[in-house]
Amino acid sequence: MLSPVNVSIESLNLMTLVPMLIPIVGALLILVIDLFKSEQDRSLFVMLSLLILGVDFVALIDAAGVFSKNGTIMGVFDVMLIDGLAILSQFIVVGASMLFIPLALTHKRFHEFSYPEFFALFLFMIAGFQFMVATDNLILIFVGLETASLALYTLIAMHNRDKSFEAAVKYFTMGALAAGFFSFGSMVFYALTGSIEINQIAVVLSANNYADIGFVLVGVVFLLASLGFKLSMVPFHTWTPDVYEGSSAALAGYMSIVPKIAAFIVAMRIFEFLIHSGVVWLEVILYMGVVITMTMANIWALVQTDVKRMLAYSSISHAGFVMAAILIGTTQSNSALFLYWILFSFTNLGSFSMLWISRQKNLPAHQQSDHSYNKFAGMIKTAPVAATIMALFMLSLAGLPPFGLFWGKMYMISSAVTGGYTVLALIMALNSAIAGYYYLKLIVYMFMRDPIVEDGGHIYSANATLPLKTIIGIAAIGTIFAFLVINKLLEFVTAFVYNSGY
Amino acid sequence: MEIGLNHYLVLSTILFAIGLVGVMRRKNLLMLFFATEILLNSVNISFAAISHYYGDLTGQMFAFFVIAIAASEVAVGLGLLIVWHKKHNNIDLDNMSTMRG
Amino acid sequence: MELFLYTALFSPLVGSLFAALFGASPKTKIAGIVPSALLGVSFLSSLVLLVLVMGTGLTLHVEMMTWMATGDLYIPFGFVVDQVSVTMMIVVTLVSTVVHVYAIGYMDHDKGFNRFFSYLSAFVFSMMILVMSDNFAGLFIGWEGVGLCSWLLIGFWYHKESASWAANEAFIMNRIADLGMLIGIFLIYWNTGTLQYKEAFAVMPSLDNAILTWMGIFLFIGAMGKSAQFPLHTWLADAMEGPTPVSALIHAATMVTAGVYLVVRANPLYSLVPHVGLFIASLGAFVALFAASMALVNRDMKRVIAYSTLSQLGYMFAAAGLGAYWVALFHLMAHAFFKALLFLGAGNVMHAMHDELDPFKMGGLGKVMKGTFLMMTIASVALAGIFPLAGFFSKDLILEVAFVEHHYIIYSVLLFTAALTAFYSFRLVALIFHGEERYKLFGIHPHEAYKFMLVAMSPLLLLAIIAGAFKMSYFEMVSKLLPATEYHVHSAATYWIMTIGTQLLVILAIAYAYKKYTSRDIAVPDGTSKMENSFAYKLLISQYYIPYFYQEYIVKAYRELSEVFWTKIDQKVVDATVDGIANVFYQTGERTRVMQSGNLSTMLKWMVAGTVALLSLAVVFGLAARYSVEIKTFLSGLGV
Amino acid sequence: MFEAVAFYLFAFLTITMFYIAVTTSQSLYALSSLAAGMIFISAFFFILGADFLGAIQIVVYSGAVMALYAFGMMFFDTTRDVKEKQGNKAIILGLSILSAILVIVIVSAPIVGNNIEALYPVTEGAGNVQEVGMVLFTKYLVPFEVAAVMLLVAMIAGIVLAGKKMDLSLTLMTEAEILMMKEEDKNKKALS
Amino acid sequence: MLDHILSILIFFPALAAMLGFVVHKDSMRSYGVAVATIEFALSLWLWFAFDSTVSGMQFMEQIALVPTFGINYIVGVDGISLFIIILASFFTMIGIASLGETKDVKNMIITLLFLQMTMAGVFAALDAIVFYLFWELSLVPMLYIIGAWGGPLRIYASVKFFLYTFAGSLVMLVGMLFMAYFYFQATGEWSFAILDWYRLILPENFQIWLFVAFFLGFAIKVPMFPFHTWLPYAHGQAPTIGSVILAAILLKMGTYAFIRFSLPLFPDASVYFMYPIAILAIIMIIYTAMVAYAQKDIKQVVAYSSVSHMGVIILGTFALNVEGISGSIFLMIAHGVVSGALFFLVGVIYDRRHTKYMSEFGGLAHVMPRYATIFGLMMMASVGLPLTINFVGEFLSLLGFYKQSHMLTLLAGTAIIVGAIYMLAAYKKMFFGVITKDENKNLKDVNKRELLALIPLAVITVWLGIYPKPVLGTINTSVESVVSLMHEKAISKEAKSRIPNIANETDAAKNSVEEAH
Repeated sequence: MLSPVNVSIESLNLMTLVPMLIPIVGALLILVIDLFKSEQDRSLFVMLSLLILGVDFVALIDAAGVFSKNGTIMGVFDVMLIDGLAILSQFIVVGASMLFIPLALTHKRFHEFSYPEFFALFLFMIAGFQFMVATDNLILIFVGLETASLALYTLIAMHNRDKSFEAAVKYFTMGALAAGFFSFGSMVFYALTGSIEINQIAVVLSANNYADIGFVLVGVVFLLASLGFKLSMVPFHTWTPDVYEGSSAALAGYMSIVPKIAAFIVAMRIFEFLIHSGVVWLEVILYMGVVITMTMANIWALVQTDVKRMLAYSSISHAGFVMAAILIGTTQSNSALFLYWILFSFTNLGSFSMLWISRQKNLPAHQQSDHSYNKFAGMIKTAPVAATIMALFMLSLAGLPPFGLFWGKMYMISSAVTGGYTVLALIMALNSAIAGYYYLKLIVYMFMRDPIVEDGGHIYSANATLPLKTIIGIAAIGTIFAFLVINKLLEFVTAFVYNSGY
Repeated sequence: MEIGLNHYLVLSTILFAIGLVGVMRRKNLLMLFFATEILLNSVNISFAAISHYYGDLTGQMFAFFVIAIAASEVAVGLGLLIVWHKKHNNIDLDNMSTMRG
Repeated sequence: MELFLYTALFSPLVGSLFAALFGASPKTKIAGIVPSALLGVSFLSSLVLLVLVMGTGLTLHVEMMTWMATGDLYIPFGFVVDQVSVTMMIVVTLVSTVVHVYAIGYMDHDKGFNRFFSYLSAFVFSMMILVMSDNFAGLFIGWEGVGLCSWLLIGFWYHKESASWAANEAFIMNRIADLGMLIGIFLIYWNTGTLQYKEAFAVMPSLDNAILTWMGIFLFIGAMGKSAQFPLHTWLADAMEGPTPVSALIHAATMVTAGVYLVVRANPLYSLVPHVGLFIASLGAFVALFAASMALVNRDMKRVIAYSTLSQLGYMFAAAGLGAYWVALFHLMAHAFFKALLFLGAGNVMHAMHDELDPFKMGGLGKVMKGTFLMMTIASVALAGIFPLAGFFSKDLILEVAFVEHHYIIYSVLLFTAALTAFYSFRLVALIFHGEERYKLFGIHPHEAYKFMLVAMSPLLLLAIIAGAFKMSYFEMVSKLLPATEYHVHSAATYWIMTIGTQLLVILAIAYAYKKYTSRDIAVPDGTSKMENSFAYKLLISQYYIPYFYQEYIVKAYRELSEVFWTKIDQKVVDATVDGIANVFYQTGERTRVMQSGNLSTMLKWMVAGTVALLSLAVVFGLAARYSVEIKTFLSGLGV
Repeated sequence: MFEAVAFYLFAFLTITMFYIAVTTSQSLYALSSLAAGMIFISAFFFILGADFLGAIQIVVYSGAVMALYAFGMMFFDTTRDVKEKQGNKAIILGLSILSAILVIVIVSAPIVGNNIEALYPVTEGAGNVQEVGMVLFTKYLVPFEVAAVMLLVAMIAGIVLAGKKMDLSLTLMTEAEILMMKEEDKNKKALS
Repeated sequence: MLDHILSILIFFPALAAMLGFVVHKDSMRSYGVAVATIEFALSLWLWFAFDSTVSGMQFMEQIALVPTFGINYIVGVDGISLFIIILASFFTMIGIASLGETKDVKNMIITLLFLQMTMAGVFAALDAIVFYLFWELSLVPMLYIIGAWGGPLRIYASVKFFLYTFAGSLVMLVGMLFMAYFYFQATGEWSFAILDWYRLILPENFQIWLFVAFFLGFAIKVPMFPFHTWLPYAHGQAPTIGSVILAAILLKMGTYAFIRFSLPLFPDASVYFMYPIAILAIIMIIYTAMVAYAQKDIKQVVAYSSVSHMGVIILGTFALNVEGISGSIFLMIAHGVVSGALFFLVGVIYDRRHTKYMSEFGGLAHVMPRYATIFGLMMMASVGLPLTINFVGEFLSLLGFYKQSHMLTLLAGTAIIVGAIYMLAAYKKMFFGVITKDENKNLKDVNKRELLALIPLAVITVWLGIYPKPVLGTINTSVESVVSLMHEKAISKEAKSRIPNIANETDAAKNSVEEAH
C-alpha cells in the first residue's frame, strides 16, 4: 500500500516559482479582461504586459539577491533549479521582452495586435522560456520548450499574411521534428542512466565512466539536433531566414534573442559536463558546428538582397559565434556568452526595430521585398538621424569599437585565447571581418548611394510612433554607451556564472 | 524466449525510422503531421519499456507528457493548416516556397 | 674674418632670393644687376680670405649651427676656409661674377631673365657650400644643391623638349653617382663615428685597408657623376641645351670640377689607398682621350667645348689619382679660366649666328667680331697648352707627373690627347673665324656682342694668359695642406726634350687643323663625303653609340619593366589575389544558397541528413571506442 | 511465452500500420491505419504494466487526436487521394535506411544498466494508476501544471487561428479599409 | 587644464562635431576652421608644455574603463607621438581651411572633425584596447569621405579600404588578447596597458608569433608590399582632402604602431624578422617606384610614391638603432608634410581641369608659374633633396640601417634614384614643354585659399629641412629610451648584438675601430 506523502511547504521553496507565475497570472488576467469587455485598445494590453514584465523583473532581482546570498536553490521537489544561469537568462528573456512589447504600438495597424490573445500568448511564451531555463529536468525543459514554441508559432502566424503563415508552418513542422529528436535523445539518456535530471545523468555516466560511449553519443546527437534547431546551427538553420522574413520585423528581432538564450542555457547544462568529461567526439563536433555555422551563415548573408534576411543570417552567425563559448567551456567563456548576448540583444533588437518602423504595407515598385537594400539607398539624405542610428547598429554588429558588441566579441575571443583555442580565435576574428562586408553594404547603400525615390524619407518612419522611437533610442544608447557599464556587467555576470559552477 | 529491453528499443527505433521516412517523403501537410505523431509515439514505447525494466516510473511520466505535447501540437498544427487552407485551399507544401535563397 | 666668410657664403643666396622676388614678374635689369653686384662682394671677401690664408697661412673654421644630431651622429653647419677651399672660392666667385655680368647682356632678350639670375646665384651659393663645408654631409648638401641648380638651368628653356629631357638626364645620372657618395658617407660614419673632415681623416689611418678602399671607391663614384667621368659622362654633352653662360659657369668652370675637389679634399684617404688612386688616374687618362676623340668630329660648337672640358677633367683626375693633388687643383683653376672664356666666346658667336651651333655654317667671322675672335683664339691657345699661357704650366705639369711617377702609359695617352686637344680646339677656331663666309648662304648677319660683355670677359682673358705665373706661389700656399711633392724630371735634358717635344707636337696639330679647315673648299657636310661614311667617323659622331646603348637597353628596359610591374604584377597578381579571396567567399555564397530552396520538405531532409551524418560519426567513434583493442591488433597484423 | 508472442504480434501490426500510414496515398487509409497503430501501441503499454498510460494513449490519441484529424480532413475534404510528386527518392530512401540501420546497430547493442537505482520505484501492491498519481502530483506537479498551461496555449492558438477574424487581414488592409470595416460591424450590431 | 590636455585634444573635436550638427550649412565652413584652429592651438600648447628632456610619457591620464579585465583609458605622449599629433591637428586645420567647393560641406566637416578625434586618440593611447578602439574608429570617417565624395569607383575603393584594414586589425586584436593573457599568466592580473606590457619579457617563439599577428595589422595599414593594393584605389578615388589626410596621417598609424608595439614588445622577434621585413621594404621602395613611373594619373604617381617612401620609413624603423628609428619617425612627419602637400597640389589642378591624367596637361609652367614653383619644391622635397624636410629623414633612416646591412642599404638607397626618375618624369610631363590642350591655355594660378594650405607646408618643408633640431632632439630622447629598453629586454645573443647598448656611452665608432684592428 502506498504510504501517504507529507511535505512541508517550506521545503518546497515555492518562491522559486514566482518569476514564472507572474507572467502566467498576467496572461490569464488579460484573457479575463477581454472576456468582460472586448474590443479594448491594444495600448491597454501593451501597458499591462509591460507592467507585468516589470513586476517579473523585480521578482528576478529578488531571486538574484537570494542567489548571491545563499547560492543555488532547488525547489518544488527539486524540479526547479534557480542558479546563476537561470537568473541571468531570465533577466535577458524578460528584459528583451520588455523592450519588445512596446513595439506593438505601431503607427500602422497590424493584425496580431488587435487580439488580446496575442499578449496572453506572449506572456505564456515567456513563462515557458523561464521554465525551460530554470530546471535541469528534461521533462520540464521539454514541456516549457513546447509551451513557448507553440505560442511562438501562433504569434508568427497571427501577423496574418501569406508569408507569415508559410513561416509559421515551416517553423512548426520542423519544430515537431525537433521535438521528436528531443524526446528520443532524452529517451536514450534515460535508458542509459535511468534518470532524466541532467546532474543525475552526469553522476551516473561518470560512475560508469562512459561505458558504451556510442550509445551516449546517440543521445547527444539527438539532443544536439533538437537544440541545434533552436539555436539554428547549420544544417538545422534552414528555417531561420524564412521564418524571420515571414514574421513581423519586431518579432523576428525578438526571436533572434530570447528563444536562443533559452536554448543556450539548456545546451550549456547538457553539454558542459560532457565536454569536461573529455568526450572528444563532442568537442570535435561542436568545433565543426561552430566554425561551419559562423562561416557559412556569414557567406550566405553576403549574397542576400533583403536586409531582413541578411540580419537573419547574421544572427545565425552570431549564434554560432556564441556557441563557441559552450565549446570552450571555461567560466570566462560562459560569462562571455552572457555578456555577448546582453549586448547583442540591445543591438539586434535595435536594428530589427529600425526595420520595423520603416515597414510599409504596400511595396513600392522599386522594392522586391519589405526591406530590400534599395529601399535604404540614400537614406542619409532623407532621414539622416535614422540612417546614422542604423549605421551605428550595423557597426556594432560588425564589432567595431567602442560600440556594444565589440566588447562581447573581444571578451569571447579572449576567452577562446585563454581556453587554448587559438585557431578558433583567429577564425572568429576573421569571420567578423567577412561579416563586416554585408553590414558595410547597408551603410554603403544608406550613405553613399542616391535615393531612388524622394519622398522626404517618409518610408523610413512609415510606422514610427513615440514608443517605437523610445525603444530604438534605448537600444541605441545601450549600444553606444555600453563601454560605461561593461565593467559592472562583467563582474555581475562572472560572479553568477562562477557561483553556479560553470 | 525472453523479451528484453532491447527488443522494445529496436521496435521503437524502427517506428521512429518509419516516422522519419514519413516526415521526409510526405508533401501533404496533414499526412506530414501524422508522421510526426508516429515519431513521438515510437519514443513512448521505449519510455514505457525502460520504466518497466528499471522498475522506475519516470519513464511513464515522460511518456505521459509526450502524449500531452503531441496532443497540443496537433491542435496548433491543425489551426495553422486550416488558416493556410482557407487562403490557398490546398495543403500541399510544395506550394509554400515563396521565400527562398 | 668670419664676417668675410659669411659674406662670401651668403651674398649669393641673398642675390638669388632678391632675383626670385621678381621671379614671376617681367624682366627687370635690376634683377640681374643686384645679384652680380652681390657676387662681386662675395668675390672680394673671398679675395680677402685668400690674402689672409696666403699671408698668415692660418685657416678659418666656424660652426654656424647644428643641423642633425641624433644618437651618436652630430652634423653641424660648419665651414672651413683653408688653402684648398679658398682656391675654389676664388675660382667660383670670380668666374661666376664674370658670367653674371656677361649674362646680363646675353639673356637680354629672354623673358625668363629674372628667373635665370635667381637660379644662377642659387647655384653659386650651393657651390660655395660645397667647397666651404667642413664635413661630408655639408659637402653633400652643396653636391645636391648644384645638381638641383644645374637641373633648373639646363632645363631653363623648359618649353624645349630636348632641354627638359637633358635636365632630367643630368639630374638622374648625378643621382646615381650620389648614391655611391651617400654610401661612402655611411661607411665613413659607421667606421669613424663622425663626418667632420678633420676627425674622420684623423681616424682613417687606423682603419682596415679594405674598408678604406671601399670608402675611396664609393666617394669616387660620387665624383664620377658630378665630373661626368665615363660611364656617367653622357649628360654633360646633352647639358649644352642650357644657356651658354650656364655652360660656361657650371659645365666648364665650377660644378663639374666638384669631383676633382672631392678627391683633393679627401687626399688623406686616397693617399692611404694608392691602388684606388691609380685606378682614378687611369680612368682619368682614358676619359681624356675618349672625350677628345669625340670632340674631333663633332659639329656642335658647344658640344666640342664640352668634350674638351671632359677631357681636361680627365687630366685633373689623372693628376689627383697619381697623388699630385695640388697639380690637379692648379689645373682646375687654370682650366676654369680659359674654358669659361672659351664658352663665353662661343656664346657671343651663338648670338651673332642666332643660336646656330654648327661651325661648318659659319666661317670668316673673324672679320666681324674681332674681340671674340681674339679671346677665343687665346683661350684655345691656353687650352692647347702653348707657352707661356696658363694651360702650358698646368697641363705640362700633369704630363710631368705622369712621367715622374713612371706611369708611361698614362703619360703617353695624355701626351697624345694634348695633340688632339690642340687639333680640335683649332679646328673650331678655324671653322668659325677663318675661311669662307659660309653663313651668308643662310642669310645671317652676324654682329659683335655688347661691349660690356667683352669687358666682363677680359678678367678671364687676363688670367688665361698669366695664371701660370702664380704656379710657385700657389704651390707655396697649398702645400701647407696638401702633400707637397715637387715634380721635377731628374735630368734637365729629358725635361727640355719633353717640354719642347710636347710644344712641337701641339703646334703641329694646330698647324694641321688650320691647314685642313681654312681651305676655301670647305662645305657644309651633307653626309656624302667618304670621310663621313668611314666607320671611325660614325663611331665618333655617335659618341661610341653609348647614348644609343643607354637609351635602348636601360631607359627603354626600365620603362617597359615598370609597365609590366604595374599592369601585370600589381594588377594581375597582387591585387587580383586580394579580390580573388573576396570573390571566393561571395561565389561560395552564390553557389550554396540553393540549399535554402525554401521548400519545407527539403529543409526537413536537411535536418534529417544532418542528424544522420552526426549519427554515423557517432557510430564510427562508438565502435572504434568499443573495439579499440581489436582494431589495434588488426592494424598491427596488417603491419601498419 | 505469451509476452513474446504478444510482442511480436503487436510489433508486426504497429510496424505495418505505421508503414501504411506513411506510404499510402489515401489520406483516409493513412488516418485509420495511424489510429490502429496507436491503439496497438497502447497494447504494449498494457503488456509493460503501464495501464494508465495505455488508457491515456487510447483516449487521447485514438479519441481526441484522431477526432481532430478527422474533422480536419472533412474540412480539407482530402478524401480524394493526394498525389505527392517526390523529388529524388534516392535521398529519402538512403537517409531513412541509413538512419534505421545506424540506430538499430547502436540500440541493439545491449545496454549495461549498472549504477541505476530507480528514483521512483514501482511499489508492490499498488495499482499503476495510484503510483502514477502519487508521482505526478508530487514530483511532477510543476510540469503537470505547465502542461496545463501548454494545453491552454494550444487551445487559444487553435481558436485564434481557426477563428473567423483571421479571414481578413488587418496587416494587408489600408487604414481606410479598416475604418470602413469597423463601421460595417457597428451597423450590423445596431441592426441585430 | 594641462593634466587633461590630451583628453581635451582628443574629445574636443568630437564634441565640436556633435554641436556642428546644429550649425547652419552656410556658416559651417567657418565653424570648422575655428574649431580646427583651436585644436591646432591646443596641440601647439602641448608642444610648448612638453618637456623634451624627459624621455618617458608625459601628460599621462588614467581612467578606469573595464578594470576587471585590465582595460583602462590611458593616454600620454612622448617624443615619438607628440609631433604626429601636432601634424594631425595641423592638417585637419589647413584641410578644412582650404576645402574646395564640395557638396554637402557640412557632413564633410563634421566627418573631418571626428576623424581628427580618432587620429589624436590613436597616437595618444597607451592602452592597447583604447588604441585599437581609435584605430578601428578611424576607418569609419575615412570610409565615408571616400565613399561619399569620391570618384566613380568610390564604393569599391572605400569598401576595399575598410575591409582590408579591418581584417588585418582583427588579427592584431587577437594578438593583443594573447599579449594580455601572457601578462595575466605572468603577473596574475589582466592589463592592456602598453607600459605594463613593456615590462614583460616573452620567450622568443611567443614573440615571433605575436609579432606576426601585430605585423599583419600594421603592415596592411602602412601599407607594406604586398598588402598595398588598397591604397592606389583609396587615393585614386578619394577627394583631395581625403587623400591628404590618408597619406599624411592615417598611413603613419602603421609605422607608428611598429615603433610603439612591435619593437619594444618583441625585440628578439624584431631582430629575427629584420631581414625579411627589410627585403619587403626594399621591394616597396623599388617596385612601387617603378609602378609609379608607369602611371598615367598624377595622383596615382603620388599615391605609389608614398608607398615607396613608407618603405624607407619601415627600413629606418628596423634599423633598430637610434639613428634609424629617429630618422624614420622624422621621415613620418616629413612624408606627412610632403605627400600631403603633393596631394593638395594635385587637388588644385584637379579642381581646375577635373582630370588627373598627365597627358591632359603639359607646359603648365607657362600659365601657372607659382603652382609650378611650389610643386617643384615639393617634388624636390619628395625626392629627398638636402635642406628639405624629407632628406633628413631618409638620410638618417638609411644611415641607421647601413649599420645592419650594407648590401640592403645599397639597394634601398636606389630610392633616391628611382624616386627622382618618376617624379621628374611626371613633373616634365605636366609642366614642361609647350601647352598642347586649349583648356590649359588660360588656367588660373593658385588662389589665396589654396596658398593658405600650401605656403605653411612649404615653409615647414624648408624650415625643418634646415633646422630639424627642435623636432629631432625631442624625438631622440624618447627613441634612446626605447632602444635601451629593447636592448635590455632582448634575450637572444644576436638581438643583444644587433640592438646597440645606449647605456654605456662609448659611441659605436670607437668600438668598430677596435674591431677593425
